[in-house]
Amino acid sequence: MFRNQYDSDVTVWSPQGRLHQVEYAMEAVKLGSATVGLKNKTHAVLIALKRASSELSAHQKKIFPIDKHMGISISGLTADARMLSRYMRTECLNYKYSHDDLLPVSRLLASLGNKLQTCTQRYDRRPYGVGLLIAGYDDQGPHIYQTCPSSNYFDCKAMAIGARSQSARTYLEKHLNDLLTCNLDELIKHGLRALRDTLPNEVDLSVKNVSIAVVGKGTNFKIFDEDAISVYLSQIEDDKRSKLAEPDVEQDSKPPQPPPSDEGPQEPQVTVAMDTD
Amino acid sequence: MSSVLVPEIPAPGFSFDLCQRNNFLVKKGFQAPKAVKTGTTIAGVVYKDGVVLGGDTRSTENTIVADKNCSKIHYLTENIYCCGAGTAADTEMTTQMISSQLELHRLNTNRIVPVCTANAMIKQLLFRYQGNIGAALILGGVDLDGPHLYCIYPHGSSDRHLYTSMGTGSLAAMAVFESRWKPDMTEQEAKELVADAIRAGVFNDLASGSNVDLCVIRKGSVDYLRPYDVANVKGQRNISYRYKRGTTAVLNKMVHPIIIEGETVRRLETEPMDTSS
Amino acid sequence: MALLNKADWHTPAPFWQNGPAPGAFYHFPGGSTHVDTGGFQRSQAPITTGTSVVGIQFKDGVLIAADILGSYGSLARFRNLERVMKVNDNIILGAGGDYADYQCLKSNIERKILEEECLDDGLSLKPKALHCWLTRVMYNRRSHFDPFWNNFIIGGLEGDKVFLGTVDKLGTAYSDPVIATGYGAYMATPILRKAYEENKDMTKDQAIELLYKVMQVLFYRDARSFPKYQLGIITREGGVEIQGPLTLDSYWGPAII
Amino acid sequence: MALLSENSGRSLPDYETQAAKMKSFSPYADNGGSVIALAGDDFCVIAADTRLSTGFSIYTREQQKLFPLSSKTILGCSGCWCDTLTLTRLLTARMQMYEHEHQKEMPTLAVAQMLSTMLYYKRFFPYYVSNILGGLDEDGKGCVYSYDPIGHCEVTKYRAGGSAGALLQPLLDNQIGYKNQEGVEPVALTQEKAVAIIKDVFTSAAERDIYTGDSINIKIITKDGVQDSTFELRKD
Repeated sequence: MFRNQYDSDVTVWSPQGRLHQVEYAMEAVKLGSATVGLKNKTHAVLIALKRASSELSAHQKKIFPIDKHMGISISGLTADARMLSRYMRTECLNYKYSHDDLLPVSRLLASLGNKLQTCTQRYDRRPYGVGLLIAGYDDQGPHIYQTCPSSNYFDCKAMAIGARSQSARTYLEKHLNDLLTCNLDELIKHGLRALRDTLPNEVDLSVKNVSIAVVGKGTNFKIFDEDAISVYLSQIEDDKRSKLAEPDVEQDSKPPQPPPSDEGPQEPQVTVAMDTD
Repeated sequence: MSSVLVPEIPAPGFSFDLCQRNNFLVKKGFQAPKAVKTGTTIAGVVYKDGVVLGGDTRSTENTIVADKNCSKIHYLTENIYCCGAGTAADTEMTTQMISSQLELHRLNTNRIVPVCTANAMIKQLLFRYQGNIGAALILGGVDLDGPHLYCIYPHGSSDRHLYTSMGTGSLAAMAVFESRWKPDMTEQEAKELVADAIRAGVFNDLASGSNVDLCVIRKGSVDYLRPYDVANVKGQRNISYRYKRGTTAVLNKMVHPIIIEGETVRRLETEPMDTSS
Repeated sequence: MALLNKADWHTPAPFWQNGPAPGAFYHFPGGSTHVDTGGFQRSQAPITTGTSVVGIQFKDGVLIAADILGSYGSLARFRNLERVMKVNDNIILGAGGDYADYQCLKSNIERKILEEECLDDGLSLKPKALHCWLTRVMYNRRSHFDPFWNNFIIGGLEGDKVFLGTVDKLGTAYSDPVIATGYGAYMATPILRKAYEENKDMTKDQAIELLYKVMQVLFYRDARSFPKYQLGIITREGGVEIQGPLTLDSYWGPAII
Repeated sequence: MALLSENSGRSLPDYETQAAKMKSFSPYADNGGSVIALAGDDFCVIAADTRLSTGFSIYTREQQKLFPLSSKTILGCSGCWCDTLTLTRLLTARMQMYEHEHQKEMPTLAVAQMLSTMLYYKRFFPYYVSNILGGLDEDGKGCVYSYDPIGHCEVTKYRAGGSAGALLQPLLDNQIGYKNQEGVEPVALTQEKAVAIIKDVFTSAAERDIYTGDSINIKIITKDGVQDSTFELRKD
């Protein structure tokens, strides 16, 4: 089943100058639950919405530590993200082994970008179906980076990716001026509010489905436990949601759904965390 | 009382009786016992009207300190002293032997022994033994011609100097001399310079250590300063290590009663000395 | 343990990254580049050598000095060999031991710095990072019984902190406010340590004067030394400066009695 | 190159002169240093001197030889310093890998076992390092692991190693292990006594071992963290 005749391979161009396979891979990011990254002058924060693929399973981990000064939050194919996180960890370890120092975030991103790019130019590869938000702290201060399956990566002030993340980006854009000047607690609360905006009305943030990680000046990358999360959640409980679930924007259009399951044993599926609604 | 097997007065000179056997044993893989080396810093300078000799007080057996306060400045005559580095026994015996010969020489000639005489005697002795007597010496003294300073190597060569150093710490001591020596120093300046040279050895050469000894030789008088400076103080113990009575295990016990059978008292007569043999 | 095999010195380096090595087929990224050529001659001894290097920290910077003689055994063969180099704006490096090995590493370091400058990301190599990297390189070589026969002293500024460290041919590395290699370890350190203990906040001029004295002592007693030397200076305000060749005065009066 | 090696010994190639001499190369150096670790019921004290030396000269007087590997484990190393640097560098990398894979800090027992295998991996080109690992086990009890250079591992309650190890160990046997003492009730080791004994034995070792001196660094590991202190020794 093709969408058009130019998407048979990553290496095939469409007459419009597009690489359809790469664009499809970009869609995989939007299948994952939303995650938000933002920073102030001293700290970078990652906040992610975790989902359980079924009632029986635990919530899928979304934030991975890379090194003492860096961590990632993912959206898309978890398995692909694990490969990437392993690569990033190894790069950090190698640099630490040979230079006794933490790998600068921008350097890692450059090599990660190169690694991602090879997959978009080779017929025997497929692009990584995952988007990453990278939070890191180095000599140049805190960083939030975003990477895409298309192997683009962006240095961001704040960013949100994943399902319905447009609402979060809207929130972040609106508060962009506050973000840089506010303190860490405020920053985390902004992040939580932004994440909450991606949720449908009937769902709310809870200690189970949120994970928060912080890195910054004098703080190693740290994923908060449930107690710490609940403190922040209780602080934003009373704030109003900025706007009730915006209508889906074009970018967030529903991705192709898997075929409805018929009777009989099912094929094991790729662990793309499903949309909550 | 002497017999043929154990003569009371051995033949003069070294005994080489067991050399052949020892060489054979070493060839077979026997580990020959090691001699104590002084691993030393010794130094001397000529100043305006005399000589200052100095030495540290550590002697070592490989990496273990054998003596923490040994004396390395040896007496030769009233007006000549000699610092020794190298094998401890060799320096000690050589200086003792030369000292007695110099005394005989003084009695024979009825003059103050010139320093060059001592130098000649020592180097002739050392040359005879082709370096097998491991004594590296600094000879200093004052005679009718004024102050003199020689340094004598184990193989029997010697040099005249205005300042010199020997032993494992000789480079450290020489560095001090080369940077601070000047002609016609006062006694106080010379003493401080030599002490600093020795200290440089004490603190920077591991085979030298403990205190600084000095010997100032002027025309007609000698100051033998031991110690001139306690460069290192032993640390204080924090707790007591006294054992309770009975801590040592008693493996077995035997009691032999002394039975007094009778008592006699006898007066001792003074006997004439036995001169028969 | 892929990180251990990274620096495989036996294999010729590829022409470009992940490209073919000389005499090898093109291979795709991720493939192994390992081509073992069998036995070869290990460097057994230093040939053209430089003698001591000395370095000292002062209040707001580091000094490294080394004379400019290249000895060929006991022959004073090259009389203008520069052994102190500027690595980047916050590192200087002095080298003793085999000069060919130093040149090899020098070009490696320069390439490393050039690659970094090409990234143009505002980051520059720190002295500690270079120190660690050199330690790894030296240790790798010694583990292949093919050592770089050198002693390095690395000085630099890392933020506000002053750094002075050294690496030898085995990969023995440490940092200390006072470092001297070769003959300097025996003759320079006693003087430098004493001066540093007496005055830990030396000014630049005091430190320069001290090193002059030390180089003079080394010239007096080290038979492989030379009365001309280079002085690498790195300070917070002034950045890096390599002075020289500077000339040493000497007085041989006491040698003639 | 083959030409060169064939020629060596008999006649020199035309560009080589007698001037350049063959030097032997040994990949090892003895850089001295001593380490002590004592374990108590709920703590572990580990100490090392700070002198780094070679032959008869001192490289530096302030070399830290204790490597905190985790919040509960500290490694003390002495011997060949270049091997120590490499070994600890690899160890920390391996521990970070463990932490990423298992999402928890590596427990002391696991570190001890890993160190043993890492040492034995180099069985025929060993790390010339005498290691002593001190830490708290998973019950919070103090434990000490000591190693030979090729990976033999032994669990004890007290151990001294390094250049003055032979001088220090008998004293520990007697004072901590109550060896060769009759009629003495062993008392559980307290932190104060452990630190006092460590200071005393190092003071004594500095008197007689030329590679031990300058100062010592003492680290006390408890469940609340690591306490750090230093103590001066003689400098000659």
